[in-house]
Amino acid sequence: MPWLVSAFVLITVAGLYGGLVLAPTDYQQGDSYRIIYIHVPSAWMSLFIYVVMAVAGAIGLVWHIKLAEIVAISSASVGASFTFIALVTGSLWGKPMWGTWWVWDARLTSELILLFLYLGVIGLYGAIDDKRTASRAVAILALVGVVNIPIIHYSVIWWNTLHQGPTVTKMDKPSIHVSMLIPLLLMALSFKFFYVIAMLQRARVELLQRERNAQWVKNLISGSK
Amino acid sequence: MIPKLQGIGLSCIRDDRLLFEQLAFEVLSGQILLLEGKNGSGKTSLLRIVCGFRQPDSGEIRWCGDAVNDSQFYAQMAYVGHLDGVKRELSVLENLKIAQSLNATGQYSINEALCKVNLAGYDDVLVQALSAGQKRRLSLARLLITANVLWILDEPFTSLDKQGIALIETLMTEHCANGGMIVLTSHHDIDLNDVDVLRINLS
Amino acid sequence: MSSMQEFFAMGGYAFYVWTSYGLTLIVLLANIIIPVTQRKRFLRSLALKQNRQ
Amino acid sequence: MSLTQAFFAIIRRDLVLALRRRSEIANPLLFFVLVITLFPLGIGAEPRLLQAIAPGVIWVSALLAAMLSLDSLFRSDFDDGSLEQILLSPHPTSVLVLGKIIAHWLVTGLPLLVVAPLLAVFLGMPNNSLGILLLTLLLGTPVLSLIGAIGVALTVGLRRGGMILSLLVLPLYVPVLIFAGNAVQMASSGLPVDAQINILISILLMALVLAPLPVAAALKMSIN
Repeated sequence: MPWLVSAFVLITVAGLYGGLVLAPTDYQQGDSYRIIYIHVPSAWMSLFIYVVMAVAGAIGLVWHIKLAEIVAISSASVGASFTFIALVTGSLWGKPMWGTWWVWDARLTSELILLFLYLGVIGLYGAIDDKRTASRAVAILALVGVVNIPIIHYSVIWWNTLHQGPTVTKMDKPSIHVSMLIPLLLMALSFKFFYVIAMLQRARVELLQRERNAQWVKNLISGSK
Repeated sequence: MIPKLQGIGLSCIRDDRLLFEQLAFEVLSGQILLLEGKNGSGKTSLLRIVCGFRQPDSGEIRWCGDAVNDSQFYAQMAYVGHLDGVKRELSVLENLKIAQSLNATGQYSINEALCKVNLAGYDDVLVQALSAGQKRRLSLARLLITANVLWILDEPFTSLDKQGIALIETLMTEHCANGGMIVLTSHHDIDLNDVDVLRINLS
Repeated sequence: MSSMQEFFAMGGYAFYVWTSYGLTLIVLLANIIIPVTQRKRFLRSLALKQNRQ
Repeated sequence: MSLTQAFFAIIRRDLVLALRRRSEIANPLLFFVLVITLFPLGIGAEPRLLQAIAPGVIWVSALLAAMLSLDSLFRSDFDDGSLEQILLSPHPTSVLVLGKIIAHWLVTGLPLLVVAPLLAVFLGMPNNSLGILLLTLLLGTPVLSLIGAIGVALTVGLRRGGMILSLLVLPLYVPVLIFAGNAVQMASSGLPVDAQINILISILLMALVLAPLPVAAALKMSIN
């Protein structure tokens, strides 16, 4: 764990320094483009975590592995957070670029729907009292979601090009300079580390709540007194 | 293949409470397994584990020596639970026909089964017009019209009068004599001649 | 000093850039703090329960 | 008995039940009509405006009507124990469940097609787009039932399943809404819509094949 945290801190500092200080100012967007270093990695993470959640859910569903169930549900809130960050930063970036807080841009719209999917997972888990049953429900839902996400994504892009034309795709730069790309990749890596750390924190709570009657929990309590 | 139902190392945790642990049983053809215990002791949970509705927290159920395989196991078992599993808006006959089409055909026809549970002549009556006891008997008639070796009964005697209870006891004796087996829960102690009754007390 | 100011001004986009980074920081911190406090609180309530028994 | 017999027995059973209950058919239909009548009242009866939003309005209302009707799909079977009996059948649950979904669509989805022309007239849609509207409804509403079934199957055991159901199901309805709504819009301006229709057909086929599996798994989970 300390190892993980220090790696995370190191990479994040490097990524932020590279992104905020070293990378040159964009000639079109000025410094506002620096939001990219959190917006884009968050958007990547939001999808990545959903896939991890579905895979972990499937493993839990098929082999009844408790750890996989816990990883699946612990990922949900972290994934939802990244989705939320991608949305908000997208909007904050959009304001100076488009002059309005919200544009029905393909990526933002997909992120919004993805956020709903995450909220559905979290809501469903919360609504079912028996946590083992709830994990199965979440796994089924995540699998259904993961099959649907490409379809949803595709349909949104299709809809977007139809209604707005290609002018709004400012966010997807055709080519990106290396000095801008490296911090971006560093930040993506940093977010992955963060995901693992945060997910493990949540997983510890989940595990504790599920196994509250197990001997190891009792030992832990007696030990802490 | 000799039908055999086994539970191996079963445990069940419900709402944070350990209901049973390392429970094992074996039921053979012609035997009855009676689950006893006070309310909330896990009788119904155990039945639902046997049905495959619930995953045990450890252990497994075996049918004929193998881990339960749904379609093969379900073709040989029938379940009557707390809920009657009959539709109120359908007639007695319609309900039984559905049951028949969902399962393999049993040794009795619908008419014979209705006679056996004292519901002869009720074919066209809607279920919502039946009394609780009649509904119970209707759901038991389902056991007779479908092919099954194993009966799983959750409190089969509730809402039945003395006659109804005697009726079920006869049906159970007959079923065991024909090589069937039964797992049931009951508050009411069963007293059957010539049937080997195993007991598990869960409290 | 002026380079520092320039850095924080973000070419006139300070509000958007720093709000983005700030919000991200808050959300990410919450993802660590909430489970940690939850865990502590849960352990405390379990300990209380155990003492009562 | 054979699987086909069981499959049709389930469909027949659910149709008979729906006929005896009736309100199950009428409610979503009334809702559909009502919501659409509210739009001109809310935004004004300017014909050009109505015409422009008609495809979207009809499709969004169809989505909501489909969602509203979902609860009846498994509710009564869950409450009276029939669902347990269906799950205990030696036949594959996914096939039996598909039968239930088809019956449900016949009862709640198909009637939408019957009233849609009337509503298209209300909203002043051009005649040439009516055929496409019906076609999209014919292809799209079964998808709504199929995807919705997953949501209900997950929530049927919950006391307050309604809110969460919409959260689970509506995002998954997005592709149908986009392609169907757009097809109708294009058709009203006289443009070809083959692409949208083909996509809708493939979505329908995919949903028919894939959706029953998670529904069966979810029902098994809900029953416990």
